[in-house]
Amino acid sequence: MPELDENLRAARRADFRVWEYLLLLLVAGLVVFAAPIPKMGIVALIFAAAVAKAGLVVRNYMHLRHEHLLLYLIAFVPVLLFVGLTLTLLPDIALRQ
Amino acid sequence: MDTLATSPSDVAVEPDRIRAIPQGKVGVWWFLASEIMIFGGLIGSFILIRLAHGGWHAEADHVHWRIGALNTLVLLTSSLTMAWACDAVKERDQRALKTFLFLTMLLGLTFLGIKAFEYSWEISDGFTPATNLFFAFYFTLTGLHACHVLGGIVANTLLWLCAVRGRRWPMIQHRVEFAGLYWHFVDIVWIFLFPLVYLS
Amino acid sequence: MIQNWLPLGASSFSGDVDGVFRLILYVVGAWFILVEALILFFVIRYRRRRAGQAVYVTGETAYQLAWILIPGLIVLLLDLGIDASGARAWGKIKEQTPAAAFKARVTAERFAWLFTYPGPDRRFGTEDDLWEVGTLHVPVGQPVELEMNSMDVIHSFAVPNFRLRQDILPGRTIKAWFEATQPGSYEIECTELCGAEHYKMQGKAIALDAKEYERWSREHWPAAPVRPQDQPKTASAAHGGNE
Amino acid sequence: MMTTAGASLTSVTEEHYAEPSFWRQYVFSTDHKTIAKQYLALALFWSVVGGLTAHIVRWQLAWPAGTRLGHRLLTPDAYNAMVTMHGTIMVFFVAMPLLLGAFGNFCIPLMIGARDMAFPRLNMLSVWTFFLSSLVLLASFFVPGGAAASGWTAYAPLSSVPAYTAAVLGQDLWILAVALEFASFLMGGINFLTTPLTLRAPGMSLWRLPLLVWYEACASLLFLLSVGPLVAGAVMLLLDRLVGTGFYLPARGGDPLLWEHLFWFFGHPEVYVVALPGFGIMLEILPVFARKPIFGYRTIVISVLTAAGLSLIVWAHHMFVSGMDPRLAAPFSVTTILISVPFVIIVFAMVATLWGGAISLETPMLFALGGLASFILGGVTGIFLGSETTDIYLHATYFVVAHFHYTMFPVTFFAGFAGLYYWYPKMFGRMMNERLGKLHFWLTFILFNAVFIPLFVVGLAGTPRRVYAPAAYELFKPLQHFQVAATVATLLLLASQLPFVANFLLSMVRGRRAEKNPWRANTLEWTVESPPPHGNFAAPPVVRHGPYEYSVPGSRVDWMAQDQRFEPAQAAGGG
Repeated sequence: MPELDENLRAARRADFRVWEYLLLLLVAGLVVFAAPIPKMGIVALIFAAAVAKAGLVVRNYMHLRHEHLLLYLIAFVPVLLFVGLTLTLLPDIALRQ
Repeated sequence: MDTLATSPSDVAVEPDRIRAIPQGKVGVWWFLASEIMIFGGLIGSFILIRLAHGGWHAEADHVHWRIGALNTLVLLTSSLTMAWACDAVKERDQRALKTFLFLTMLLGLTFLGIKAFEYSWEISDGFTPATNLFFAFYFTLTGLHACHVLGGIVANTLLWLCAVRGRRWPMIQHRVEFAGLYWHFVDIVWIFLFPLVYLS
Repeated sequence: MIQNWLPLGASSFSGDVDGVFRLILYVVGAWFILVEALILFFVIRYRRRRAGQAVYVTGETAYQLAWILIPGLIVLLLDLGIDASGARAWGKIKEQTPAAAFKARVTAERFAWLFTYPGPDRRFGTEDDLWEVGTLHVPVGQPVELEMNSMDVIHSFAVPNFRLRQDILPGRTIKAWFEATQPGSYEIECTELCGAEHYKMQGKAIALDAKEYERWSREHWPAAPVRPQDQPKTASAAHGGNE
Repeated sequence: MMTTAGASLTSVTEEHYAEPSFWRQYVFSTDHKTIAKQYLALALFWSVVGGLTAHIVRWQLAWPAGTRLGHRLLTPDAYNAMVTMHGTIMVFFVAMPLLLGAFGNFCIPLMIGARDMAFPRLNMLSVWTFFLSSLVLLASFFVPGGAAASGWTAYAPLSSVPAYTAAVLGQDLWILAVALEFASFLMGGINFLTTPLTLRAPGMSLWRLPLLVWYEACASLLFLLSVGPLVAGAVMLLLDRLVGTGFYLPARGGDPLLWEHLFWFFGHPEVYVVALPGFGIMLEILPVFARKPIFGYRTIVISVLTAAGLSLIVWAHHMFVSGMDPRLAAPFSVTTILISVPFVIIVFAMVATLWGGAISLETPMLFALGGLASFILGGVTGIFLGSETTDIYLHATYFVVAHFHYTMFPVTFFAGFAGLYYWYPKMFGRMMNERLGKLHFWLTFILFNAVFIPLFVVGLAGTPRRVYAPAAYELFKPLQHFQVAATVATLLLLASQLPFVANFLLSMVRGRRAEKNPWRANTLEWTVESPPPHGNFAAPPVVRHGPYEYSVPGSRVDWMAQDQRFEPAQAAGGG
């Protein structure tokens, strides 16, 4: 079944491409980490990189790209929720006197 | 609610796309949702307390970011092999499936090995969970994550054994995908732990 | 009627708290009676008597829904009213503290209250600090500012008559204030479970009118400063929780 | 955790329905009906223990140790342990296994026309994890130092520093037991959420789901979304105790307020995790015994989704005076009080369902109505505590105790009993005794109010809760006779459960055999034998309309099962 093989090879190539991007972002993060810029800037950039990495994995490796909206909701409502929780606690726990 | 007024009392089944999703997949995603909340709560607490203490930059200098980076590389690569295993399953390519599941297990074990070495190094340097709050969080976060990696390795091993025996193929087919979802989730958790713990 | 179950209010803001209480009481009281009466009436009025007595109403049409949505809307408006009045009183009690002439430190330690007064020089940690265990003497008609610390677990400083309650978290200095309006002796309770003897952790807030307070303070701060051996304990106890 | 993923990969296969061996049938069963009964048994056992703890606590409050009638051995620590365990047991080991474990497991697959849950083996794992957790909690009573004594809220540092309470091992076991309970209900929740999404019978569109299914799923969703941070918090708490990390210890840079937030972020939704299934049961029973469609089905569903969403952003109303930033109070007070709107709509929908009905007061209906009537008082008193200002005065008083018992008792016990009397025929194939049931209801209803009305009075006077000897305060000495009244009522309330116990046990052997549909109800569980066979439905039913089509004009009978076609009346008259 040659065309089956063909699909397989195509899929593998796609996954490998994603992995290359992940690697690129990892290196970028480390470069930023070493770069002589203010700490807050470093943290912001590194987190941008992490979010990008996570996005790549979720969309491609976890195929959320092809899934029903329901699965998006199941995945992202909790994320919003704990981010919201953390933000709400800022005045109480992070910025306490 | 359909009443007799609004619709004839008969099967009025609009195409139900939600019911069409494989139940196993929905279940795994719900499970991942609960895991997101657990790690989210822990990471949130870490960020909040860390901010309250002005960033803990001095304490954070005692973790070895090079090892962390290496482990990130290992885990990212294991995600690739896991993804390849899923591709293999889709194309019913048993040989590839065996290879890539095995590679994923191997990389997972490598990750744990490096982590164990790192722990022993830090502890011998006198940094334990009781040393200070940064290391308390460090060991809790990475330790909880390591347990999840271990769980993933166990799942992959079981599937690998099934693949080697070549039994129950239709059942494995789905399970490899679900194990993959879990494995990638564990990878994502690390993607965030790495900058949080090592680089900030 | 019911609000008479509350003990006598003896602080400048006990009126505000009781006011909000009364507002809520009337609002929810009315709803409570209405709904319970409806249920009782319907159950009696629509008991099954003959076959086919029930009417077929699905409550899906706008007209029918109005019967449950309009009450919901009314409740929404009443809620906002309650919120507004509550927020106003809260702001007065918890958010802005009036400039207080009279300051005292409250140190909670399982299972006792320690009260420290700055003395005539109005500064803590000095020679003339005075401390007493379990009793807090305050003048009537003056805002009293409390700086509260806990030495161990979470405690809660509560004086029912003052409508005052504030948890004390270890590791933080928590501020609270009140202004006694009537002389008298009022009970202080710990209302956060703090261990076996939690129930014994009580005290008295004694509000003295101007003349009485004058006499009391002259008793305690004659020209001579308080006995020195009290000093270190006072200072450390009062400061301990601040870090 | 991993076990969850591992087991959640199982799926319903055909051989799963072969008649199983004794062990697989009654002990390690994957049948949702057996699992429901196992949860039911555990819940009933724990309700006895919970009742006894209540008895000890109330006795101490009326006749303190040292007085003539007082308990001989009840030390302050033991009293705190009783209070702690009463709360823990009633919320986590009675309400949840009864309302979710028993009724959820039994009803969801039957009501949606499925042969079993989506992940039967995960379901079995869930009940056995709960069993394990029960053993751990039970053991904690008997370890040196006794059971946990830091309150069911386990506020740190009281709970995180072993030296602060007599219970050292007891507190550790408490944390372990609660963590296992969470794991168990997370597994259950994954089933409760996946099954109604993926295993609905043909024609069972989401808008045709019985309300109980909606409410059980909503409850599981809330639990799944809110419990995670507390699991993390519990891990930190355990490490504080065992390793000395100091996450909650200011001296080590930790923060006690963090625990309070993590706890209540879960603790408030948890109230709805318990309340929603209770409401779901009442919503199922009202239309059946009023012979009338539920009023505003879609509105009720939308309201509960709204309430669930809101319940995730109200938690800090438990912390108005906790020392948190006072600027947080107003917004949380607003969300808290706003949550009354969807509930008012749901309650009014229930009342409107009664209007124009043909109400017959069999025992299930009595309990449903009693639960509704009682819950309303719990709801309205919640406004006093939801308003940040009145909460300053009422927080941590007996007013709070009375309030949440008026919410939790109706949804747990009134709704729970309603559900038991209603589904007993389906569960055990026999009818319960009506006369005993009615007796049980009236005793329970009257005595329940007799217990907690006095506590409202005591609370309004400012009496703090969790106090070993309230009479130790001068201010509250005059109220002692209210405490005594509440205690006497409690003892009678406990005694008045005996008719139920007798009824429940005797009916299994003596009860009249139940036909398929003794209540002439519409939902699918009534279209199969009582009790339903393994695998429930011979062939998947085809659903033709919504679940509450009662007294349809021109119909031959006044009910119409969801898989039935409309049968016009031959001659005049009807069911």
